[in-house]
Amino acid sequence: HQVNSQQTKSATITVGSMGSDYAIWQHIAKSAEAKKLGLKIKVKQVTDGVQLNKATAEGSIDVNAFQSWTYYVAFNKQSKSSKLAALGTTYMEPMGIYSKKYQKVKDIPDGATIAVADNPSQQARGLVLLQKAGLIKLKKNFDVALGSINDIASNPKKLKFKQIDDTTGPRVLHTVDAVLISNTVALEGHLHVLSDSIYHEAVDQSTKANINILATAKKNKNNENYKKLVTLYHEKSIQKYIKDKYYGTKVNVAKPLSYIEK
Amino acid sequence: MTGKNMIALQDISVQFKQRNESIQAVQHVDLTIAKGDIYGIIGYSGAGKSTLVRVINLLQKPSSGKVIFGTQDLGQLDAAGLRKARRKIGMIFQHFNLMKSRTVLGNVEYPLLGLKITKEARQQKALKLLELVGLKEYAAAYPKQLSGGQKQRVAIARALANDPEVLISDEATSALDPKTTKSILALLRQVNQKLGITIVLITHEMQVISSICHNVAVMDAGKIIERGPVTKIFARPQQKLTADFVETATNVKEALTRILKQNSVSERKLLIYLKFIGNTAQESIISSISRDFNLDINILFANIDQIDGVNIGYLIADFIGARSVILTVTEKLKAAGIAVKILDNAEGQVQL
Amino acid sequence: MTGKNMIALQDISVQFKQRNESIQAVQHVDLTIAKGDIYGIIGYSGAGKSTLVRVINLLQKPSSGKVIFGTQDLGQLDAAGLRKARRKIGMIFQHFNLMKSRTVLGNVEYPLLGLKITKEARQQKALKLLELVGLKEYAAAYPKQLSGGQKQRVAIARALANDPEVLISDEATSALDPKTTKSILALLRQVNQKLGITIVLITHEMQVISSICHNVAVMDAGKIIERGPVTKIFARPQQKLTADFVETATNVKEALTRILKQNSVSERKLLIYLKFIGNTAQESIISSISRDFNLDINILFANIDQIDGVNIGYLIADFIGARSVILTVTEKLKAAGIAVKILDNAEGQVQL
Amino acid sequence: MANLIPNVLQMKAEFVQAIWETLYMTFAAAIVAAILGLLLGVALVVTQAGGILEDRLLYSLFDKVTNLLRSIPFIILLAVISPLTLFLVGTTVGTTASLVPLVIGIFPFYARQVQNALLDVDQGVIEAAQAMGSSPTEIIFRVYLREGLPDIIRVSTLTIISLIGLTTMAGAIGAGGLGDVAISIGYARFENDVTFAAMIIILIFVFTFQLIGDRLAKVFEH
Amino acid sequence: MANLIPNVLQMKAEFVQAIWETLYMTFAAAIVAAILGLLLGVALVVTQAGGILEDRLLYSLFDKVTNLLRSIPFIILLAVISPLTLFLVGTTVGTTASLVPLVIGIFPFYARQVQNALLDVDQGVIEAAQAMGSSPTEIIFRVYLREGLPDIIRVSTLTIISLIGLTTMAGAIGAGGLGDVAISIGYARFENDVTFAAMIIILIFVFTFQLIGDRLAKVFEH
Ligand SMILES: Nc1ncnc2c1ncn2[C@@H]1O[C@H](COP(=O)(O)OP(=O)(O)OP(=O)(O)O)[C@@H](O)[C@H]1O
Ligand SMILES: Nc1ncnc2c1ncn2[C@@H]1O[C@H](COP(=O)(O)OP(=O)(O)OP(=O)(O)O)[C@@H](O)[C@H]1O
Ligand SMILES: [Mg+2]
Ligand SMILES: [Mg+2]
Repeated sequence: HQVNSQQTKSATITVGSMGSDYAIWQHIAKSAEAKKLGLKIKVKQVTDGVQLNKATAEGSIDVNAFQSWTYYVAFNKQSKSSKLAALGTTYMEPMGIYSKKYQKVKDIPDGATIAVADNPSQQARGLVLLQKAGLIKLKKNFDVALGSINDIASNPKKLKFKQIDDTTGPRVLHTVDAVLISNTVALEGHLHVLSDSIYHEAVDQSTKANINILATAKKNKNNENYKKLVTLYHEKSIQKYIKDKYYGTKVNVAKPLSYIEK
Repeated sequence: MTGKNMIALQDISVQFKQRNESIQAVQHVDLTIAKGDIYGIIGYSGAGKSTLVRVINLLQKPSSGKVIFGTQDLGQLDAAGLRKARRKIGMIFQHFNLMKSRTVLGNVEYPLLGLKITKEARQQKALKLLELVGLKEYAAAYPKQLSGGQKQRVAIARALANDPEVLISDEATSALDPKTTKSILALLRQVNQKLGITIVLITHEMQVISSICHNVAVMDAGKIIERGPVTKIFARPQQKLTADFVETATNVKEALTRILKQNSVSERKLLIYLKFIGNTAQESIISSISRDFNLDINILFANIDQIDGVNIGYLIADFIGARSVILTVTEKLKAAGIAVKILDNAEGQVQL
Repeated sequence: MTGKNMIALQDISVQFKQRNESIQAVQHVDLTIAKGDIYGIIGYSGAGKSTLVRVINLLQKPSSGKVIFGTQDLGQLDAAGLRKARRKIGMIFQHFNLMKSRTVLGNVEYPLLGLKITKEARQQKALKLLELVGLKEYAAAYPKQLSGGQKQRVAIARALANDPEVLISDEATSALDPKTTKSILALLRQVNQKLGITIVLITHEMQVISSICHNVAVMDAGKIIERGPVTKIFARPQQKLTADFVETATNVKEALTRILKQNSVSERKLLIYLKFIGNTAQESIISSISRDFNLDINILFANIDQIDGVNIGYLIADFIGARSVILTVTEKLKAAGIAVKILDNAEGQVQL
Repeated sequence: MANLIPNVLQMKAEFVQAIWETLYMTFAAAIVAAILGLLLGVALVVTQAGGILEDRLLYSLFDKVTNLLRSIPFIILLAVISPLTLFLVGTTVGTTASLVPLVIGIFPFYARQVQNALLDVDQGVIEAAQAMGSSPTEIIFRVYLREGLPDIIRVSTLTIISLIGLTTMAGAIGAGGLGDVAISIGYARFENDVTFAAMIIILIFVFTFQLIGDRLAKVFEH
Repeated sequence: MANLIPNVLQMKAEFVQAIWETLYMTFAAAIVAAILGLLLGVALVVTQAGGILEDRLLYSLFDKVTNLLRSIPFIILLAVISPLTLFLVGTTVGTTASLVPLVIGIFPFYARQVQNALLDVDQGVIEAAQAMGSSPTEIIFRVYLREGLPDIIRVSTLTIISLIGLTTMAGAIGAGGLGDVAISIGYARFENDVTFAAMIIILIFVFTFQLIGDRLAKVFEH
């Protein structure tokens, strides 16, 4: 009986996404592989991440594909009533430090202006990257999901930070000294993280918290059809399409969730 | 006039509160208007005329006092009852207050919209009223396309649609030119005579009162300072203000000032002011005295006319002849009920 | 009247284009106004009066024709020159057009703001003008606090601030009550006499013309259909429209209709209408004929008054006596320059 | 053509859908906002000092609520209204969900405009209707709304244009529409022709509404 | 207190800064927009049919430009105006950079309001001034702007409140301000008390401006 109802519901899965992920899922929805698996996918663009997660948690959106693990963790921590569950990993993409004026991180002068995202997880991730590049030092207990520019312990270069809507990153590139841009946004702005950034995240164990995931409402955690989306994403032909289109900047991560959790 | 009361205002006061001060717009006014009368209310701007008549249909709630309409105390009615009573009191305004979104016919139909009659019956009635006011061919026009006088005719037709018993006209002719004013007044007179509707008419022009009203009340600073039949008010105004109004209608004072300025003094000449009321004017006074006493009478100013059916005349003339004869004549005139005043030549005002 | 021309409008036409149609508001009007004159322009609403006077200071550019002001052709001037000329032409309006954001003094000062005089001199001049119009104590008040008549006085003071040679009054008294109208007209007369300012005065009330103007032009449908000295126009209107205006000022026609309705026929009685102009009225006609011919003359209606310094009288009376005598008398009256009309009793209109 | 607007041509389907979304949001929100706005606007007019149902307390309440709602910036409204949206339409994202913030964002503005329009109805005509024994309801429907119609049409035009402006922000909650195309595709991807094309279509809508509104107002202005 | 608004108390400095940013954006943009709006509004009034410098062509141009600018949704304006912003202030992010879209977003609206306010100046008074030989400049300054002052103050109040609404969106380009605090901190981090506090402060601004505007208008209304 329950299986039955799940099958009828499986008729169409609404995937909420944004940016380049939205484009990828539009491709997936039309792919032969999706048909083969008997999945009907509808993709919806929601540009406000909070709304997208809320809508997913209360069931208006079945599955969403836009957030990193840290963003997901932060949401579940802050949201009192509606909780999400992760379905599986998709890819990891490096965030980069981009600049039109300077070739190397060490060229960035004292008092330079750095644009960072105004949403919490992207900002925290950016700050960690800046620390890695040796530009700043963060407080000991820095929260990788919710930490903000207030949690900078030392800022020897007296860098100035401008908080912007992260999607405008490529637009402001030529007016500030440096911008932190996530790859989803960078790709939209025709920026290639491996060649255009002056510094970027390594894709390894140390940055595994930044792996992107598919998420659904907690109550749908075990929905078989939703789980098939994870499999579908990692299909060869789909991966080839993504690799070609995004120059391999979206590094495929097909690991169990336990890989990040631990 | 049947003697039956149509409207009785009893000790009406209206007070307006504005910021810090309060204005006594109407103060303890008693006013009774008989069925079938045409009752004028005159006064300068701000006297409280509009406020007073707006009390009649309770568009303005009085601060104190009673409004009796026919036999009903309007203050005792509930909202629906008051609305019903209001339908018996038509009102026309200085600025017509027609609805520009409706045709002429639509405007006249408006008061009938709530009634349970067919659309045809309603339109029929409105058309009949438009015919009465001479605007049948304008039924489909919009108010914007009409002249001031035509708009006021539509407003009158609209006010008559509910078969009212009373028609209140608040300066209905003040925005119109004199010719149009006359035609509107003639229409009101016709409505009064043909349909027997009582009319209350506000104005600040004495000519309007003299040409149509039977009774008049003079208002000043919220009070009625004088009232009575129009003829009586014209003949013997008691208050300075009333006299002023009468004078502007007759031009007497202005003429007098001019004549006094130009007059030359002479032994055999006396400047005399005469006021006739009623039948005396019919009795060929001038011709008979000039013949009987062999006097030359040189008329410098005359205004003899009928007001509400009564002849009223003002005359300023040089009486030329022996002084003793002239004085005898004046006594004779006084005896005939004519007001006589010998004007000496002192510059300045002469109190008539 | 000095005979020197102040304003000459030469073959003025004004055309308005509205959607599809075009309106000929003024058509080929020639008008010359002498220095020092008080020139009235009368006509019903829409006749083109306002349009015509707005041409005088080129507030309205004429479609064709010339405007000569003094010796200048206004059409030839540049913008600055025209503005300078306009300062010589004061204008007052029906709705006063005072600035509500300025005090009374500020309003009168306004035309002087552009001049190179000290603030003190400017205020001094404005105060003097306010004194002239009797409103010195209201200098600090705002227009909102004034009555209509007071507002118009401020407007007159303002119009005089530039020491104009001409004052144009466009229905300046139409919004005022009759008493206030008289005081404003008296002020205009004073301005004309004391300051020698030429006045052009638009109105639709013949009383206004008769009480102040020397000359008058009657407008109808964009054309001047009759013009001349006021006395002449009153005495012998040539056009139906002019006669209508004169009648509303004198009440003759209305009285006639009433009298004809009431009159009883009799062998020894003849209803006669007389019109006197000028000195004839001074000659005690009534008294002398009644004496000389032993007639009773029963005056039913009389309106004898002075217009622009000339006596004009209308009289409707029953002449009672032998028919042959009455007829002799009428001949004698005619010989004395009096218009005489024997009214037969046929109901309906009698052409005067 | 393909050189001038290379991206637009590839996105015909997206544009068609965005146009529908924008029109749907505009009309659906307009209908609800019109009803609420007319109700509130009329309520403001009749209860205010000198109104036909003068009531200081009620007026002050309506007035304050209107001001309050008008002071909340739409972008914040869009963010915080979701519990109400969920309650009313059962979802917080998508075109239909956007109707709730759109209506709440626009109807107080419309109510104010309606109030101003009705205040221009000649007070003398209202008084005449009262003198003829019309009830408050009759006066509202037969006088205020009818005499004020041309002005109401004018303010409706103005409001619907403001509403189109608001719909361009609704992409944040997945409503799509031309604004979303202009920003999340045209702007984010540097596909300037897409932004430009979306803006042109919005402008066409705006001018069309303006034209229709002007015509209609003229028809009802006798 | 600490239980009710735990996050707000920790963020005093941010709030102070956001208040300054909002006030700075509002006032700086208001001053520039006021100048441009008054110029355009006056230009619309004097060039329109029957105006003192009637000019069909110019009017139609001003009118079209105003409509065009008014039809561009602010969120799109914010996105596409950046080349102009860069040219004018040398950067496209930050509080100062936001002034350019704010000014462009609000001044055409203000111009329309000014136009409406000046149209209410009694035509008779304008004619009287012309008859007294006043030049167009004199009429603009001594009559239109002076007689229309109470109405201009009223529409300025309205406009400044709309402007505050726009500043809340300027966070997208790094302008900060209370809207940004409400959204990127309060909303994105689920710190509801922050959103609420920011909104309350915005409402206080709105009501304060309204109060000052009403008072001023009354003072100049004789
Ligand atoms: N609604 C109101 N609020 C305050 N004062 C009022 C109101 N209506 C009238 N008044 C005041 O009451 C007084 C009488 O006004 P009303 O309109 O009755 O005079 P009126 O004789 O009709 O004058 P007019 O000839 O100018 O119409 C005036 O002083 C007026 O200012
Ligand atoms: N600006 C205008 N555009 C179009 N038609 C106009 C204009 N001004 C006046 N008219 C028309 O020109 C004609 C004459 O108008 P004008 O105002 O000169 O008449 P008037 O004699 O002053 O009337 P009133 O006594 O009503 O003031 C009227 O038919 C009027 O409708
Ligand atoms: Mg009144
Ligand atoms: Mg006129």
